[in-house]
Amino acid sequence: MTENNTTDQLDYHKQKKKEEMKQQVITFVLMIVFTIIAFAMVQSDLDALFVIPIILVLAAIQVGFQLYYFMHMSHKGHELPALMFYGGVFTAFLCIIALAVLVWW
Amino acid sequence: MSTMVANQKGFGAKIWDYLTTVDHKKIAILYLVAGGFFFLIGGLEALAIRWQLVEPMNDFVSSGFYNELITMHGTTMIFLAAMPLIFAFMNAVVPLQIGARDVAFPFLNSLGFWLFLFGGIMLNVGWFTGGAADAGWTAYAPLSTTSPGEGVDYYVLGLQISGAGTLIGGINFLVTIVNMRAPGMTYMRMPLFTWTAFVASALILFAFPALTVGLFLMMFDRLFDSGFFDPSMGGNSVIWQHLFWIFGHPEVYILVLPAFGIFSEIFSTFSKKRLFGYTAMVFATVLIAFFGFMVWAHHMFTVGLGPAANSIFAVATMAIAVPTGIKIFNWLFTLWGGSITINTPMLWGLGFIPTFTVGGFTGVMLAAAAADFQYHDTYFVVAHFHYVIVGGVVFGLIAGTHYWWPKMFGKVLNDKLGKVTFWLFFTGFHLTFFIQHFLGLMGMPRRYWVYLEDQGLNLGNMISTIGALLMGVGTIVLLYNIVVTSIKGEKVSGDPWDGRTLEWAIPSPPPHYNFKQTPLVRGLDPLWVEKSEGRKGITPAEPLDDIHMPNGSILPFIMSLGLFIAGFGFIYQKYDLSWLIVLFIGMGITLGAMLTRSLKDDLGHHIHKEDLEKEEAGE
Amino acid sequence: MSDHDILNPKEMPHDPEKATLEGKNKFIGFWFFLGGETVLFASLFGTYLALRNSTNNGPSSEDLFGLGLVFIMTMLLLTSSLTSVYAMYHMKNNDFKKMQVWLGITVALGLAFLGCEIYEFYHYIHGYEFTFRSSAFGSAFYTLVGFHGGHVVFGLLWFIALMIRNAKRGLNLYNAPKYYIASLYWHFIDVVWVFIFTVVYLMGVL
Amino acid sequence: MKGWISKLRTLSLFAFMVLILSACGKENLTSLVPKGYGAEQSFNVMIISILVMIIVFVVVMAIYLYVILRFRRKKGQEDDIPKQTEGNKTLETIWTIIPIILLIVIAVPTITATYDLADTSDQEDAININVQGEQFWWHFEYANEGLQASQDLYIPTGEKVYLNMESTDVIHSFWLPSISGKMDVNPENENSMYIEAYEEGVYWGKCTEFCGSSHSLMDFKVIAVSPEEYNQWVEDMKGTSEQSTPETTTAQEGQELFSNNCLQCHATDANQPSAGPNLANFGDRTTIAGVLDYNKEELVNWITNPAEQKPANGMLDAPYLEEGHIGNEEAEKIADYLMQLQPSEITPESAK
Ligand code: HEA
Ligand code: HEA
Ligand code: HEC
Ligand code: CUA
Ligand SMILES: [Cu+2]
Repeated sequence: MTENNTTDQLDYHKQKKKEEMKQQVITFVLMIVFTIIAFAMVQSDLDALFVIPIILVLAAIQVGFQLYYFMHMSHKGHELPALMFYGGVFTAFLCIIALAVLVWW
Repeated sequence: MSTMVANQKGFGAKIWDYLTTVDHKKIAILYLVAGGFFFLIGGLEALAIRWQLVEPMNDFVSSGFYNELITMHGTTMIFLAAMPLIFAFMNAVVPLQIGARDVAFPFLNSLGFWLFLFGGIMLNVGWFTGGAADAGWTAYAPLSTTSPGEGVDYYVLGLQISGAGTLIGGINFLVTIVNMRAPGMTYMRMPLFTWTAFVASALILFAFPALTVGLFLMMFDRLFDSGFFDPSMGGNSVIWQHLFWIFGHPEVYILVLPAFGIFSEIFSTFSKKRLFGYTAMVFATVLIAFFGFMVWAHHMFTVGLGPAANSIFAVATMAIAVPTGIKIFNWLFTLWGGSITINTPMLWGLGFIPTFTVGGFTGVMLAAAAADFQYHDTYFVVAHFHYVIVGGVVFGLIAGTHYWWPKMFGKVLNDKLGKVTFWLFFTGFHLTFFIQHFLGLMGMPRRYWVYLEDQGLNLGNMISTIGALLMGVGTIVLLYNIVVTSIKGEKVSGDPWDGRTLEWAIPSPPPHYNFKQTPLVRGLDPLWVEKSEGRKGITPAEPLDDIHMPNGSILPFIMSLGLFIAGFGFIYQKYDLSWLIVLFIGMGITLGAMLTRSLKDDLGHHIHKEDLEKEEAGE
Repeated sequence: MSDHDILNPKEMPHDPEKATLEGKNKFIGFWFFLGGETVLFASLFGTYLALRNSTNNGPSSEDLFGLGLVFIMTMLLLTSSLTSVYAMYHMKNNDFKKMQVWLGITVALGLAFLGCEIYEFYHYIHGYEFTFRSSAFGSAFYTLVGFHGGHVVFGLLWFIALMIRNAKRGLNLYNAPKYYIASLYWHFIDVVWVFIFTVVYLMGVL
Repeated sequence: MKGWISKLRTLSLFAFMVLILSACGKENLTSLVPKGYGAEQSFNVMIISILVMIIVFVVVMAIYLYVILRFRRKKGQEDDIPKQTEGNKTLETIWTIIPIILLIVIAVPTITATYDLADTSDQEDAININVQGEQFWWHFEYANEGLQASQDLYIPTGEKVYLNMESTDVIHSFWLPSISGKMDVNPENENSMYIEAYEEGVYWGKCTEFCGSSHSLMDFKVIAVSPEEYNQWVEDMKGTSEQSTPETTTAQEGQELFSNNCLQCHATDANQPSAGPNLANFGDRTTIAGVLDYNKEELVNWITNPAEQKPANGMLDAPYLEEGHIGNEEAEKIADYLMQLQPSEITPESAK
C-alpha cells in the first residue's frame, strides 16, 4: 500500500464519518421530538390506556436510536455484542413480566 | 523454567507470587484449593445435619444452630464450593483448549478470585459473631428480613461480594472464548468443555444481576429500613422469591453444564472416539440455557400464582428434559462402538449417567405442578437436587479433578485409591439420598430440625445418615490420595491419557505462556487430528516470536480486601453510626486501588524469542 | 518495537478503540457487561412496577411528580448523549483536543442533570416527607432512580478521570478503548433514563 | 380420560402394593395412601409420571449396560482405533421426538389436575375457613359460624372445605399429605385452596415452609367426621363460654389462675378471638401445641417451660414466665382445668 493510497483511504473514512455524524444529529432531533410528543400526550386528556402503549413504543424507538446510531450497533463487528445485549433484553423482559404481572396482589 | 524459579524462591515469595498472580493456571489452583476447602466445610456441615437426623427428636444440635447449619451448608456448597471449583477448571483448561496464551482480562480474572474468596470468608464470619445466616440458602423474606443478629447480613454482603467476583469471572471467560481462540479454532471446533464454559458464563452474565438486585433490596430492608419485603409498609415478599429464582434456576444450570462438558471430554477420551452428535450436543447446551431462564416459577408452584402460571411453567420446565435427554443419549452413543478404558475419571462418568438420569426424572416429576403440591419442600426435593447436584456436579468435579490433575500438577492421581474413593462415595451417595425420596412422600418436610417418633421416618433417616458417613470416608480417601500423589507421585508427560484436545499438546504443568507458538487448529479434536496423521505435536500457526504477557498485581487483592472491610461497616452501622467510618475506609481502599489501576499504565512485559529458544535447547 | 511505538503509531487507524487485542477485548467485554446491566435495571424496574401503588398511605406518584423538571432533565441527558457522540467522532478523527472539549461539555450537562436530581429528591423529602422509608413505593422509587443516579455519578467520575489522566499524553491505542467504552456507558445511562422517564414519571402521573 | 387414568391406577396400585404394604409411611400422614380429593389428584399425576420415568429409565439402562459390557477394551486391543462416528440423524430424531411425546403424556394430566385443584367456582356455598399461620401454630376461624379453633381443624367428610389462608408473620405452608397437597400461607395476601376428605379420620398436617426455630414442630391435625357429627360439633362449640365452671375444686382453682395469667392471650370461648391458640375444646386435643403427647405431665411441662418444648414460640412472651409465680403445683391445677374443657361429644375419637 502506498502513501497516497492510505491518505485517500483516510479521506474516505473521514468523509464517511462526517456523513454518519449528520445522521446522528438527525437521530438526536428525532429523539427530542419523540420526547416532546410523549410529554405532550401525557399532559393532554387522552385516555391512559391509549397513551401508555404509545409512550412505551416511543421509548423503545428512542432506545433503538441510542443503540444503533449512538452506540454504533448498526456497524460491522457488533454481531456478538448485539447477541449478548439482546440476551440481556430477553432476560430483562422476563424479569419485568415476572415482577409486574406475577406479583398481582 | 518458571516453575524452577518459583521453587528456588522462599515461602514468602511464593505466597506473594500467588497473591499477585494474574496467570490463569495459578488462579485455577487458587480456586481449586479455596473451593476444595469450602467443600470440606460444607461437607462437615452436611455430616452434622445428618447426625442430628440420625434418630427422632435428637438433640445433637439446637434448632437455631441446625438452621444455621442447613443455610450455610446450602450456601457454602453452591456458591463457595461448586462454583469456584467449576471456575478452577475453566481457568485451568479453557485457555489451553482454545490455544490461547492467556485469558482476555488477566487482571479481572484475579480480581474475580479475590472477590469470591473474601465474600466467602465474609459469609462465614457470622459463625464467630453470634450466629451465621439461618434463613435457608433461599433466604425467603420476611423470615430473612426479620432474622435477628447479623447472620443474614453476612449472607447478603458475602454473596454480594462473591457474586461480583463471579460476574467478573463470567465476562472474562465470554470474552476469552470470543476473542482469544487460536487460528482455525472455529466455534464449531471448540471442545465441549469450552462450549459449556461459554454458555455457563453467559448464564452467569444474565442471571447474577437479578441476585445482585435481590440482595441489594434485602440489604436495604435489613440495614436501612426500607420496605420492599415488609407487608406492613406495602412491601411484598414474593418479589424476593421471583428475583431469587430468576437467578436461582439458571444457577443450577451454571453448575451442571460445565460438569456436562467435563464428562463429554472424558467419555470421548476414554472410549477413543469423537463425541457422538457434536452439533446436537452444542445445540442442546444452548437450548438448556435458553429454557433455563423461563422456568424459575417451578420453585413457586405453591406460592399461589394461579393455575395458568403454574401450567405454563410446568410445561416449560418439562421441555428441558428433551435437550438433556439428547445429551444422555449422545454420551451413550459416544461409548457405543468405542474402546472403553475404565479408570477413575471414567468410573465417575459411568456413575454419573444413571445417577443424573434419576435426578432428572425426579425433576420432571417435580415439574408436574399438581404433583409438586405434594413434593414441594419435602425430602423428595432434597433427594432430587442432591441427585442432580452431587450426581451431576460433584461427580463431574471429582472426575475433572482426576482427569486434569496431571495437566495442572504434572502427576497422575493414584488410580487404585481413586477407585476406592469412587465406590465409597457412590454407594454412600445412593444410600443417603435414594431413601429420601420416600421420606419426603411419607410426610417428612425439609429443613426439619427434628422429626417426631412413630411417624415411620426413623429407619429411612438412619440409613441416610450411614450413607453420608460413607461419603465422608470416601472424601478422606480422596484427600489421602492427593497427599500421597503430591509427595510420591511420578511425573508424567504432557499427554498421559492419549488426549484429543489442545491442552494435551503442551507440557504438564504448562509453561506460563502456555503455547510457545500459537497452534493452528485443523479440525475438531485438534490433537487427535495431528496424531491420526502421524504427527507428534501440533502444527504452529506462527513463527517463534516474542510473547507478550501481563504483569502481576496486588491490586485485586487490595480491592477485595477493601470491600470486605466495608462490609463490616455496612453491617454494624445498624447499631452504631460510627461504624460508617469503617465503611468509608473500606470503600476508600477499594476506590483508591481502582484509581491506581486506571491511572497507572500497565503494559505488561515480553518474553524474548531468544530466551524461548534457549529454553528449548536446554530441554 | 517497544510498546510505546505500538501504541502511538504515526497514523492512527480509523477505529482506534478496536485496533489492539486489548481494545477488542474491552469493547466486547463491555458490551456483554451492558447486557448484564440490562437485567440489573430490569429487576429494579420490575420491583418498581410491582410496588408503585404500595404507597402505605403516604404520597403517591400523582401527588409527587411534576413533569417540568423531568423534561429538563431528559433534555440535558439526551443532549449529553449527543455531545459524547461528537467526542467519539473527534476521537476517530484523531483530534484529541476537540474530543476533550466535547467530553467536557458532556460532563457539564451530566452535572446539571445530577443537580436537578438532587434538587428533586430534596424537594420530595422536605416538601412531602416522602423518603426511602415512607413506604414500599418510596423504597422502590429511590432505589430505581438512585441506582440510575449512581450510574451517572460513576460515569462522570470516569470521564473526568480519563480527561485529567490523558490531558498531557494525548490519544493513543492504549487509552482510546477506555474513552470509547466510557462513552458506551454514558449512552447506556441514557437508555435507562428513557425508560425511567417513561415508566416512572410519565406513567406515574397518568 | 378418567377411564384410563383409573386403569393406570389399578395397575400402579398393584405395583405399589409392595411398598405400601411394607408400611411406607404412617397412616394418615403419608402422601402415598391418598384419602382425600387433592391428594388423589396429585397421586394420579405422580403415578403417570413415575411410570413414564420407569420406562425411560429401563431404556437408558439397557443401552448403558450393553455399552459397558460390550465395548470395554479387551486385552490385545490396546491399539485398536474405533471408528470415529460423527452422529446419526435418525437416532437423534428418535431421541428428540419420543421424549416430546412422553412429556405430553405427562403434561396433559398435569395441567388438567392443576386447574382442577385451583377451581374455586363453588366456594361461596361451601364451608369457608380462614386459616392463619403463626410462628408456630395454626388458627382456624370458621367464617360462616364465627367460630374460633386452633391446632385441630374439624371438617365434614365428603365435602369441599375452602381454606382462606394468610399469615401474620413469616411465610408458612399448609400441608395435609393424605388429604391434599400444600399451599403457602403468605403475609401479604390470602391464598385459597380446598380440601375434601373421603373417610373419617385424624389426619396429620405439617408446616412446610421454613419459618424459623420451631418450623419442624408446627404440626396440626385435621379431624374429619361425618357431616352430622360436624354440625353437632359446631353447635356444641357455639355453646362454649368462659363462665362455665368446672366440677372439681382443683380445676376451679386452675380456672382462676388461668384467667389471671393466660386469658390475655388465650380464650376458652370458641366465639372469642384471641392472640394465642383458642383452648375452648382443649380437653379433646390430640396433642399439646401440635406435637407433644397429650397427657397431664406434658401439659405441666409445657406450661412451666414452653421454651424447652418449642424453641422461640410465641408463648415465651407470657409475663407469668418472668414473674415465676406459676410453679408445678399451679400448673397442675391449670392442667386439670384445661383438660376438662370438653364441650362436645364430637372428639377425635368420633373420627375413628
Ligand atoms: C445441578 C442442579 C440441578 C439440575 C441439573 C436440575 C434439573 C432439573 N430440575 Fe431441579 N433443582 C435443583 C437443582 C437442579 N435441578 C435444586 C438445587 C433445587 C431445589 C432448590 C431449593 O428449593 O433449595 C431444585 C428444585 C427443582 C424443582 C422445585 C421443586 C420444589 O421445590 O417443589 C423443580 C420443579 O420443577 C425442578 C425440576 C428440574 C427439572 C425438570 C430438571 C431438568 O433439567 C432435568 C432434565 C433431565 C432429565 C429429564 C434426565 C435425562 C433425560 C432423558 C433420559 C430423556 C428422556 C426423559 C423424559 C422423557 C422425561 N427442580
Ligand atoms: C453443591 C451443592 C451440595 C452438595 C455437594 C451437597 C452435599 C450433601 N448434602 Fe446438601 N444441600 C444443598 C446443596 C448441596 N449438598 C442445598 C442447596 C441444600 C438446601 C439448604 C437449604 O435448605 O437451605 C442442602 C440440604 C441438605 C439437606 C437437607 C437439610 C434439611 O432440609 O433439613 C441434607 C440432609 O441430609 C443434606 C445432606 C448432604 C450430604 C450428606 C451431602 C454430601 O454429599 C456431602 C459429602 C461431603 C462430605 C461428607 C465431606 C466430608 C468432609 C470431611 C471428611 C471433612 C474432613 C475435614 C477436614 C480436613 C476439615 N443437604
Ligand atoms: C404471650 C401470650 C401467651 C400467654 C400469656 C400464654 N400463652 Fe399459652 N400459648 C401462646 C401461644 C402463642 C401458643 C402457641 C405456641 C405454639 O404452639 O407455637 C400457646 C400455646 C399454649 C398451649 C397449647 C395449645 C394447643 O392448642 O395445643 C397451651 C395448653 C397453653 N398455651 C397454655 C397456656 C397457659 C396455661 C397459660 C398461662 C399460665 C398461657 N398459655 C399463657 C401464648 C400465650
Ligand atoms: Cu411454619 Cu414452617
Ligand atoms: Cu429450578
